[in-house]
Amino acid sequence: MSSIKNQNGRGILLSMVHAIQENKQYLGDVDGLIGDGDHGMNMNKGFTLYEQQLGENETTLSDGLFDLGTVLMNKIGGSMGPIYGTIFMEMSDASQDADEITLPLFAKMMEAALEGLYGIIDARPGDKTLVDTLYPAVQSLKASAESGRDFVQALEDMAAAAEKGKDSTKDMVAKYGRSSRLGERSRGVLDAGATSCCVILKAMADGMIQQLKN
Amino acid sequence: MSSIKNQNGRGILLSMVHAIQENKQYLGDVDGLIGDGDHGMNMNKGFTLYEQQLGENETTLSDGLFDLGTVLMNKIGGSMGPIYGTIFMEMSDASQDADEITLPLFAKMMEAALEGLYGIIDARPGDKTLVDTLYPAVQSLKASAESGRDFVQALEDMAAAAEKGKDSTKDMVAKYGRSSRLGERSRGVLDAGATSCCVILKAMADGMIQQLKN
Amino acid sequence: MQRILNNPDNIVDEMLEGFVKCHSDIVKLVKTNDDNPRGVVAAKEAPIAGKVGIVSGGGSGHKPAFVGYVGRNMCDAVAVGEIFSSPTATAFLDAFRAANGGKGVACLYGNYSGDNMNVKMAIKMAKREGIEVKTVVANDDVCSAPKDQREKRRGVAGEIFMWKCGAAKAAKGGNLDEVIEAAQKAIDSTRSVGIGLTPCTLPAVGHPNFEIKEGTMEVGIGHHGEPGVEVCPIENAENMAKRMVDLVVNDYPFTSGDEVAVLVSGLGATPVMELYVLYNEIEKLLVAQGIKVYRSYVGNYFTSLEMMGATLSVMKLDDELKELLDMEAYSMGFKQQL
Amino acid sequence: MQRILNNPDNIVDEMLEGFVKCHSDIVKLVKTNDDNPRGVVAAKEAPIAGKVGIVSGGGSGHKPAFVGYVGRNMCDAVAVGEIFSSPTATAFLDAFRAANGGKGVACLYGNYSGDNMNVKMAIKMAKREGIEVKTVVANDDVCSAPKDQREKRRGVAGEIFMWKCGAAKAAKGGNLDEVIEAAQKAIDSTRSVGIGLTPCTLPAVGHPNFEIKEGTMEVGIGHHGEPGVEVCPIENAENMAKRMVDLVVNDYPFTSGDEVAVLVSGLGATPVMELYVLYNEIEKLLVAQGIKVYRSYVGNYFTSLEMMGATLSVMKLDDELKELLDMEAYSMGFKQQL
Ligand SMILES: Nc1ncnc2c1ncn2[C@@H]1O[C@H](COP(=O)(O)OP(=O)(O)O)[C@@H](O)[C@H]1O
Ligand SMILES: Nc1ncnc2c1ncn2[C@@H]1O[C@H](COP(=O)(O)OP(=O)(O)O)[C@@H](O)[C@H]1O
Ligand SMILES: [Mg+2]
Ligand SMILES: [Mg+2]
Ligand SMILES: [Mg+2]
Ligand SMILES: [Mg+2]
Repeated sequence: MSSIKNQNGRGILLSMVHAIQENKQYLGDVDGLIGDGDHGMNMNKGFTLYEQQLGENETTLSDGLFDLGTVLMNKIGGSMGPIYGTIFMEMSDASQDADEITLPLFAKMMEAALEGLYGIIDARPGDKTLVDTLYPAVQSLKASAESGRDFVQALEDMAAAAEKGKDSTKDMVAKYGRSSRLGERSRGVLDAGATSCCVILKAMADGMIQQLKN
Repeated sequence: MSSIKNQNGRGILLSMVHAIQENKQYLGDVDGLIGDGDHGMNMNKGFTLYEQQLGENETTLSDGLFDLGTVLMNKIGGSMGPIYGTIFMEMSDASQDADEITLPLFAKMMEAALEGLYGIIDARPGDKTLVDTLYPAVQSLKASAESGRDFVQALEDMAAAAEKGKDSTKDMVAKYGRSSRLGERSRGVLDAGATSCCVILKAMADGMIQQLKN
Repeated sequence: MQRILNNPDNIVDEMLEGFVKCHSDIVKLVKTNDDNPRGVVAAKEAPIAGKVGIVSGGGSGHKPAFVGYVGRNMCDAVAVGEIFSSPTATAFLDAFRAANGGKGVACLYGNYSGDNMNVKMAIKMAKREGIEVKTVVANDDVCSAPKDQREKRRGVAGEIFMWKCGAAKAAKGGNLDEVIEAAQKAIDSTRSVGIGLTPCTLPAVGHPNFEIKEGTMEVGIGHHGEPGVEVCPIENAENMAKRMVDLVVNDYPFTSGDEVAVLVSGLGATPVMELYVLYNEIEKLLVAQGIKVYRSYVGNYFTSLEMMGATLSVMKLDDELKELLDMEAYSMGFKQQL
Repeated sequence: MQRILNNPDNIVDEMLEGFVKCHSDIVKLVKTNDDNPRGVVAAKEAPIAGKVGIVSGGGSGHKPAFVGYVGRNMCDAVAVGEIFSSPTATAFLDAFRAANGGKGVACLYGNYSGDNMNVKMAIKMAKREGIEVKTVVANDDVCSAPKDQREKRRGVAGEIFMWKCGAAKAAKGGNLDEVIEAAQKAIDSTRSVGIGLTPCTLPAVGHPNFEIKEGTMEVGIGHHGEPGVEVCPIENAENMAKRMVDLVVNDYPFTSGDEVAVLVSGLGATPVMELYVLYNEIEKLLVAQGIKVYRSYVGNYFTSLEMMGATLSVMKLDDELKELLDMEAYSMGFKQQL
């Protein structure tokens, strides 16, 4: 198949939820090295609250992203609430009226997420934040959409780009957030937000690929 | 000679002042082991203030003890101000009208000091305080006076009794003052107040013996 | 960790429960919806019809900030975040609702990315409900960005002057624009600097958040341990005061003949007697430059858990700011009578 | 030592200089003679003719105690000692003079041997000058001696209730005996207990005064680190509260139907948010026993330099104590409006 039914959102969203839950400890450890160690806890709290709210219900991908974004925004505060809240709500907005999620539409959703994010934070690629994961993932998707690539392949490429982007934060010096305190000493360690963003994008891609292969 | 002229107080008082000044560090170290280490500083401050006040003036022993007691009482506060203040002021009171300090009078002065002290503190022999120095010194003097002993010998005996009393605090457990916090752990170390009291009594005896041998 | 805690995840809610019980003569906890189960802390009389509402909010761990500045002639409502973490947008929205007396709301808060994002979103939501909100963003911390990038600077203890003056203006009947103008003037006239002596430990984390080596001090430290401009050997109070006064006075035209308000706040664990020793030196330095201290405040006004160290905030006064500062106020953290 | 200091020997005088400059609307430094060059801190309006004077005093390092409780309807004058060391007899005498409005002086202080001695001597001197002084000696600390030796117990944070009620009685026109009676009733109705979590360091000494091992807490600790009744593994706030409430309630007939005032004070370095967590638990336990909290106070009211930990003081109220407690007061450490 070359598109996903918007109405089949539940599986994709649960894939994301479970990935965060499974990586709670890991994300905490990464944040502990140069941050305050609470990133896994913060993210897990938000995603698990969404899981509880969803319960046994079905959801469209658009509505699910909106609800997840709202929970993050309403319940975890700090910077991560609005950051991930914005990302998911922008993706929801961009897909709200669609029955089918095609590759071009998904690329637009992700672009909207990045632009929405840029509207609320100052960090850009190279600043050792989740932007370093999100930006290359968006670029990869856009290129795939423009060249009319297969959706599954495009998602796999996006996941690879996200992974590479996340890994690139290891050599960077943090300029925003708590780890920026360490300056040069923040080099040599992954960024926590970049890591969680990679976990989320890969889980989203996995969930979508499962739908596409059905 | 068998008595000291009250008017020759200066030498005796300066002997006490210098002994405290010379032992400032030592008293601090003793207090540091189970107290807060400020005993040398506190005592030195008071005695040196008296030395400055005395300047080049002569003084009777009675007036000098009164002035020293007043300075301690007015300037060092805490417990040591009133404790040593009381000791010296009581000695002064008991000798005020005398031209000559005889052994029986000196024994009375010291008895008055101990009684005055008992009026303001609860510690008694065995509680690891300066009482353990003062009490045997007074007992020794009283016995010497009763048996009509030589004044110089009586002073030497008093100094020895003070020394022995001071040393006895080593095996005691503190019940009053800061070191009482340590309970059993206060055993094995001298008491700071007992040590300073011994320094003072020995210096007083030295100063008096010098007068008696003149 | 030698701390007084139950489950560290619940510390903020438990603190709030205790706070509201203890200060029920001044504040109340307002819970309006399930999206913000924590509720917000509002003044007992809030909202006051016909008065501009004063709102603030921020992460916890800065006691008395922020809840301690809710009260008569002070803030009408504040949003409460987790420790060192911005409150949610919904929490800010709830604070707007609790403070709104029909004349609009002045949201006076500090320049942190989380707070900026959440306030911005809350304002959008408030607009839909017909609540007009305008903001002043405190940026008094001179060491957090160069002078030509003041918009990047963080807000620290100088926020207290912003709240005090903005709230007094509202209490005197000022409209929203006048309140915003007064609060903006207060913070624009204020410069702050902090010196950190020890780090602090978040209860849920269990170990110090960063390091300050024994024998050193961090000049320009932020309220969450954000790095300063210099780490140097610890100095005596006189020299610390000199550094602080220099950084503050040189950043803004404080000059001979000026009258100022001075706030020396401890960061949490420094004994208050030492804050007075520091203030004594600061006052002497200001007076030596011909600057007159019109009012001064010394104490733990804006803390960072159990960090040691202190901040200095100096506000240049004119007749309006003097009148606003002089007004009576009654909150847990700031009580002033005539 | 990560502290804000010049020469540690001068810390008390420098603190006083800063304190008096900062709070010149409330207090003044009175220097009457060379025997007490430090002077004493007196209320701005003191002595008030025709009013019984309220005096206290004690060692420094307990901010806001003692100087922070000088003010309107609080103490008229206090004597200031070195850190953790009683003021001199002359200092107490000077405080009597500064507070004496011709109706006698109530000296309300804590039961420490140095203070006892110095106050006793000061009273003798005051008598010669025709100043009548009567005393109340606070002994609210339940862990400092067994119940049948109450006269040996130390005074701790409960002293604040003694000052508040005694001072209110004087402000309402009570004569010396009535003031003494009210203050005595206040302290007799009060029981306190402290839990220590970390030791403290005297600036002139430079290392901790005693030890509390990480992971343990000292139940019943005194305000200078005096030993408690038990050292045990550190507990959560709920269990700490249970211990404290049990020790306090069982020492005195606090029973169902009683109304009480509660004071939870930090020892210096414990974050104030944790004091509210502790208060929250304490309040629940009292309410569960049918005891109603009429007024409560939470904060750093009586500290021990930078010790961590907290004290609980509970005062059983009757109509008279309620009326005295309710009265307005305005001092640096205790400000209360109607
Ligand atoms: N101002 C910011 N701009 C962009 N990303 C940020 C910013 N602040 C934090 N982050 C991201 O958030 C991550 C940390 O998140 P988290 O640990 O949940 O919050 P906190 O830092 O408050 O403990 C960082 O690794 C970084 O990717
Ligand atoms: N209550 C007391 N009764 C008798 N002696 C005391 C008492 N308190 C302290 N002392 C004596 O004082 C000595 C300590 O004096 P010092 O170090 O000057 O005072 P502080 O203990 O306040 O630091 C002790 O060694 C003890 O001999
Ligand atoms: Mg965090
Ligand atoms: Mg973190
Ligand atoms: Mg001492
Ligand atoms: Mg000592």
